[in-house]
Amino acid sequence: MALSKLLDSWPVLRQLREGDPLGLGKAVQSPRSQTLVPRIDEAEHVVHSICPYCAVGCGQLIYVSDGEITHIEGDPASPISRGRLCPKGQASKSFVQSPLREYKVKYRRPYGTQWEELSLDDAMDMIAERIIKTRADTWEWKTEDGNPANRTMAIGNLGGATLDNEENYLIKKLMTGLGIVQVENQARI
Amino acid sequence: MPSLGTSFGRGGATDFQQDLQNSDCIVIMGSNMAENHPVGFQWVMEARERGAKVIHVDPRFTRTSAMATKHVGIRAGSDIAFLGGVINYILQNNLHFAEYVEHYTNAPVIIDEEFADTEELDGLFSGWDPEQGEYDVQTWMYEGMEVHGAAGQREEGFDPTKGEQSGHGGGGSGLHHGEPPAEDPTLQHPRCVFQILKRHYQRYTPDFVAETCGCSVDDFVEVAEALVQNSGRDRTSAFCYAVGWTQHTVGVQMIRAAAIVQQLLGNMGRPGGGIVALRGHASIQGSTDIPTLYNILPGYLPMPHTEDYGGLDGYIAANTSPTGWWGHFDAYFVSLMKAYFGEHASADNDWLFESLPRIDDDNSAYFTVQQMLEGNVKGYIIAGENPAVGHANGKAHRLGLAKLDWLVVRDVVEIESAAFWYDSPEVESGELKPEEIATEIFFMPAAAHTEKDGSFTNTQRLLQWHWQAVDPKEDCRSELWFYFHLGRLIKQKLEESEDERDKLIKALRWEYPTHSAIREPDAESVLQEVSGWEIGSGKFLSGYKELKADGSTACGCWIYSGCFKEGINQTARKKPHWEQDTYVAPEWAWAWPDNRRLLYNRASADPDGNPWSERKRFVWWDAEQGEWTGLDQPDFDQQKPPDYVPPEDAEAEDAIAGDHPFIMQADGRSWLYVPQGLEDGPLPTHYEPHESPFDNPLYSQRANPRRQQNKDLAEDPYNPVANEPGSDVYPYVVTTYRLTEHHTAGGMTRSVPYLAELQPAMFCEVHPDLAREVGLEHGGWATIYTSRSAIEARVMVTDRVRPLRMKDGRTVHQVGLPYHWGKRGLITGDSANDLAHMALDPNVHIQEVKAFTCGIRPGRRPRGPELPKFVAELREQAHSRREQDPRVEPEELRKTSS
Amino acid sequence: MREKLHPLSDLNGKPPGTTSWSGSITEAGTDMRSYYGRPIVKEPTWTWEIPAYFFTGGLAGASSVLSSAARISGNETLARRALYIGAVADLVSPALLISDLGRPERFHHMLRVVKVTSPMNLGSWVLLVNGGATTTAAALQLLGKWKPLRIAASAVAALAGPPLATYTGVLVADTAIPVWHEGRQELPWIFGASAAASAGAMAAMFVPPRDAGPARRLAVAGVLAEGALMQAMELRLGKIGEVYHEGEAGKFSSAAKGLALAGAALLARRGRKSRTSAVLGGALVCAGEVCLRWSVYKAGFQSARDPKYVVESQRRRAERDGTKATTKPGDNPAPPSRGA
Amino acid sequence: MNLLQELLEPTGDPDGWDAYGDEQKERVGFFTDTSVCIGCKACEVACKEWNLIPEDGRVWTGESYDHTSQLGANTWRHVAFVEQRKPLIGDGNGDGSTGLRWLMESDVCKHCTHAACLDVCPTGSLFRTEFGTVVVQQDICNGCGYCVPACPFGVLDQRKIEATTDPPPAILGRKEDGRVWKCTLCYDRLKGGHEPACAKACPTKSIQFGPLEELRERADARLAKLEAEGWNGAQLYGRDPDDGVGGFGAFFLLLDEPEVYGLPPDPVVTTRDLPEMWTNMLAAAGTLLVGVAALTFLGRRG
Repeated sequence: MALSKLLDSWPVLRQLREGDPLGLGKAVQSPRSQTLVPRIDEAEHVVHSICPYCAVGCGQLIYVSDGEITHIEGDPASPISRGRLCPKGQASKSFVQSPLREYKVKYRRPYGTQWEELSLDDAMDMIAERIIKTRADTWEWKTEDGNPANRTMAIGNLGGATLDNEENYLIKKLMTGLGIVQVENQARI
Repeated sequence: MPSLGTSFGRGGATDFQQDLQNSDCIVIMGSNMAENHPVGFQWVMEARERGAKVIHVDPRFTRTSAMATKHVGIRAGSDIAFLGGVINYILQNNLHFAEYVEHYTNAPVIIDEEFADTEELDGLFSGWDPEQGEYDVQTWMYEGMEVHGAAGQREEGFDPTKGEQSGHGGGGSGLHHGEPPAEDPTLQHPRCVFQILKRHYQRYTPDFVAETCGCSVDDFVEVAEALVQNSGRDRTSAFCYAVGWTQHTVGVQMIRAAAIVQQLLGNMGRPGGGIVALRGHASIQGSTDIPTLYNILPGYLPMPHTEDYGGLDGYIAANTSPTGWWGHFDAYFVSLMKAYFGEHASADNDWLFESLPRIDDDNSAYFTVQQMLEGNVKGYIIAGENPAVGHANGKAHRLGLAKLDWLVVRDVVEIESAAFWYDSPEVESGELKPEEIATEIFFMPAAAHTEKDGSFTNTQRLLQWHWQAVDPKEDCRSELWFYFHLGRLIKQKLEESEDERDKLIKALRWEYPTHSAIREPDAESVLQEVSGWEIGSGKFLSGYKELKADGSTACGCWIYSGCFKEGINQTARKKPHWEQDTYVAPEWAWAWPDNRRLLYNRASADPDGNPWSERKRFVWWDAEQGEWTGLDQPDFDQQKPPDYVPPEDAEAEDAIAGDHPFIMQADGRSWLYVPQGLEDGPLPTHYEPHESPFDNPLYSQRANPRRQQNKDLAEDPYNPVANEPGSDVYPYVVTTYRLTEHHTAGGMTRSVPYLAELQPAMFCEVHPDLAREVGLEHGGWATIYTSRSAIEARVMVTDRVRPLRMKDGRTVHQVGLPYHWGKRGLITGDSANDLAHMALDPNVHIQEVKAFTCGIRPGRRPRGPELPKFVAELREQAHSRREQDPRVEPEELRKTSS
Repeated sequence: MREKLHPLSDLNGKPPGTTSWSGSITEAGTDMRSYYGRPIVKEPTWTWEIPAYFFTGGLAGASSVLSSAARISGNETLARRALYIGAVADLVSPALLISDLGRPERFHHMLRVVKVTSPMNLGSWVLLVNGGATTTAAALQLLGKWKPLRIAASAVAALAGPPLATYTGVLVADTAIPVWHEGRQELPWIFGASAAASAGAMAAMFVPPRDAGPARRLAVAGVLAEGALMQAMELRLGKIGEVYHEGEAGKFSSAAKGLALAGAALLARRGRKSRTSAVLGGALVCAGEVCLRWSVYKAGFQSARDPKYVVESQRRRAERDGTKATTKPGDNPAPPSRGA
Repeated sequence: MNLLQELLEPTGDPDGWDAYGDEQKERVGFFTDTSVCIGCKACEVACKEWNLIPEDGRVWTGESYDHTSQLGANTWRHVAFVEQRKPLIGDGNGDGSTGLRWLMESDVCKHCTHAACLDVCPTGSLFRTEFGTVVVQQDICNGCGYCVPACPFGVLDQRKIEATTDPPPAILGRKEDGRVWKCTLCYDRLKGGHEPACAKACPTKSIQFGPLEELRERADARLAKLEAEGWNGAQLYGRDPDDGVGGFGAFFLLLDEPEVYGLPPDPVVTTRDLPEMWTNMLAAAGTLLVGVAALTFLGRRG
């Protein structure tokens, strides 16, 4: 029984049966080839996104299966990019899954010679403390020539061109609230 | 971009990329569009296939040049000479679009009689103050336009002088109902802008261009002709530029020069026309609209400065323009304060204005670095930027970081700015030793765009929402999460504080709903605050026209107001372009302002409101309906008829006439001549780069007198220039750039295997003649050096970087350097930016990495301690010779003489 | 220069270009007649097992013929020894082939199909038949049982032998490698002759001189024939054939000639009298045949490495037959309809 | 007989394609128009991202901007860069007169109408799909390597690094993948009705995917346009069904001779000469048989 099944699937016989004597086409098609399905058709869900590199603003479709990105390609619906992507945008999946990607907080103590582990919560708390202290130590109400200042010149924040508008909004809002004026980003550069 | 801001009213690209397909001629200059915006470039190719001329003017023959119908090679940094030549060609031959120029630009306006041009003052405009090294702009004004504000020019026109985007054309305070006091419609008056322009550029002849830029007269004329023939009623030309213009000590004026050309040819506000600023980062436009910049608040509202405004009213008055849309400054500002501080901001406490932090003239990134080096900066947070590689003079930045008490670096990979303390050229050379660096460093892994919701604002002012696809792993978090919870923690810790200092932070509205296990803040709730609502009713605002100055509306960024109208996230609209009626596709995402895709589109119709031609119809006046209509949201009061004349007492937008399309400008016109808003002159003038092998062929004033220099900063020495003794140590022009395969400082590409293999090593591009001259071999190694540092690179000997024959018969060689490499990543290499200096453009404080000088020799660079020695020896050699016979820059001479 | 240009070129297995230039890369590109001298066709991925199999396969094929012929002619000793030699060669051959596969565990996929367009596929079937038959015959010979079956098996082997000995010529000829494909007329003959020579020589070593006459004659005849055929092929190959005088192929080719001729001479002059000379001569000839296989094998690699052989041979053919792969303005291409 | 006919007089129809009967789909392919290629390499990356191809080594070659060098097991789209001191258009006076041009061409498997790799594959791993394309079946290939030298374009190669998909068993198997890989024209995507990854990504549509007939017509029109505009060296490569491989399934518009891009000027499917080779072999085999016998019997008499 099983043997006859095996025989049936033997391409040599299929060559004769399926009108492919040379065995160049259908007769030699493998099980995998017969049942092949593109993985984007098997994705659990597709997410509309925007390329993170330059400012052309190409549309991206992100395909996800069990919590992992399985593929990223262009979004044809975008009137700007029409589904096309450059090598960088096309490599977005490899970027977010880069072998060099960091997943853990790293801490370097003063004069330290290597990175140390640190929990995210501790890091957040320590950073908050540093800001509060530095700010208290260096606060200026007035400039030398007696003009209003209401600020600290000892803290700066750099970055934003690669961030979301919402993120930039919170950064500027928080820093302004803290009296930190040295807020800058790549737009300057 | 104060250049576009002062000229047209808004600091953003005036057109959208898809519209380039309608251009009859596209000039790409200061940009390598095919390589750095490949997908946007498809629209240029569409135009080329439709028969448009595509012209690339660039020092190098790039992948863009390869696609262009015409490439003209010019000397890096000579762009204003070239564009000035085009302006002169148009004016001398009377080829301007007369009707457009008369009605839509300030060509007829008569300028103060005190004004003196560079042609009269040997390279300086009137009002130069040698002591301050600044201009007093009073003499640049329109005739009869009073200038107020004790602090002078700074208070005019939206703090034009303080940062890239703040230079909105709100200037012109005191214009009488939007009309300049004196003008001459015939354009004949000797002091009218048109005639001043003519005189200013009269020496920019084709021969001058050829001699200064190193191109041929024929090539120049061909370009000028192409522009002229493809402009007018029936045809339009567009300019595309990028940081190839911005990154100069005259960067803003380069863009201004293009703005003048486009005004004279009548290409603004019309389909297939305009000036397309090509931005290099996903949300670099957004990060200036909603700024992470020191000098402005969201929507280009200037940060208050360190002087006494005499209260809120003073500040409002100083920044309000009686006419044009800047007439509602108070509404924009008060709504922002309500968004920031909620009920804590009230009319009685001046909306907390007096508590706001104040800025100095320059608190920009490069200023901060100098403060670091002097030990004045204790803490620094870096989020998604890599100064150790991406900023000019990387060494200065790395040494600065080593002087901090604490540093937070947020990125997806461990970038050079996080690793400088154990892995950097300085550690290699022994200038930095880990055990001697006191800096406490927190590296915080960031979430990628796939792991968070949010909106990017692309190069055409389009806000596009991206949805989260997967959860960030382990400690990875979004910036939204980091700053929200940081703020929450700080507010928590200061809850009890009675200190006056903490009043503002305690007053900060900081409630945002969070979701998921990690308590990620809801990005849409932030966007809602940005878009704004009516306090009390909570009704979402439909646009900035609804903003009130009485505190009844809250809005985080007035120009973004309406991006959440009707409670719908307009930026998340993804209606496919094939389901939309026009190529404008207005239902894809949302553009500021008010979802207008082509700015100033009122100008696509003639003064009477009819399309200039059938071929170029876009927005026009529908007499039956009594409203403006067309393919796009009209960038004009929809019901204001073309023949509208403002009444005597008209204010704000009502003071703009029906035939004046530039509604952000106080006079409703585009500015050929910028009376206020720019630091270094009302008109672009050719100056040599800060470091250049040449003198200025026009004036004894060699470089931009107003450029920012750090003369006393040991970490930022300059090469001897022009014919100075010692300049022969650094005889070549170097220009830096990007490659398609990589992104800026490389953190997002050198970490990606598929990209690393495509451009795996740092290299320099040199011409065979230069290779022969200094003995470089293709495929071998070269060492490139400046006063700052020396780097090594593989040698690519190619004809694509051509030597240019200059006026004095000298041949100038140019060295091309991509700047993507650093010490981290799958592929590593030396950083080109280590060679660059920190002399800046005065308007926007941007470094000049597109043109400076260097030396080059075969072989690899010295290792370890030998490297700084090598650099120092050459520097001494050059500088000692200069000291024997010091050259004094003209602006210095003037100082001593006065 | 090349090393400088390709510091790591071995890392990703990409052969470096062979052109070097002193001026700019632009200058190089302007009058380039290949892509930076990089190969156009790929070298085979095969390793030493393949030429070794060319030898053993040939040996097996020719031996089974020799054996049957000897039996019919009544030379039992020769018949037996040749049969055993063939059997051994037949057992070694598949081992060599399997160990050369990138996925040895999938060797049986060779029998998944019968493809007349694939010399390697048909070859596998032939090897199966010949190997099966010869080893059966040999086994029965040892056991001295079932004579009829043994005779049948030998007969099958004898018929499958010649194809086995010659198909490898087609195998290499049926590639895009110029020196192989252009040698398609001679290669099966050369491989056949070489097979004959090696079968004869091998038998001459293991059979007492008295009975080894046919083997010696076969060896000598094979060597002479193959020598002549090689000359003919090189003559017709012209420039492409120069690889047979260069590099490793050159060394092997001259070694082949020297060894084979010396061995043949020895066998012819002293093989009948002295057993030692017979063994020595046979060994020399076998060594020569091994070298011959290797020279053909190596010639293919050298021919693939330098693009000029591909370009020049194709340009010459195009010139001759007026064929082409390009459509230039003015040409009127065949209507698309024929395409698909 | 079908077989003989196929061997002796190959028609313009792809070998093995007709076997599909009703399952047969319209033949599709690529038209790669180098006159609009901006050399961005999006195709290389798109291909690798979709087909999960391992990286191909980080080699700075100095060969203009090309550092992947050639097609192989780990690069299925390869962009060639050639800088030349020649004008793009005309004699260098009119438009585009830079005197310089930078040729860029995205190379790929040609999916020949008569494919040598397909013919010589001993296992049936290589096969003609219902779309008329040529694909290596990774569950079949046993790494015999025959197709590698058989391909007149040097497209296929053996993957010599560790297996990324279904690694071989320990006993007989080796650590390395050992199989042969090449462009599948995104067979799986085609089955799902999607266009191949490279064609979808291409920013300027230098890579066009579609029914081959349509592409050929488009190409003819394009060539005519370029001729009218005076482009230098414009020519179609592999468009003509009468060429040595019966026309390419993936053909090109080039701006210089094929060999400049590393392409054979007049490729021929090696199996075209197979009938001749078989007859030849049979003759040789026969001679061997007779010869051996003769020599043996000769001896008995002597």
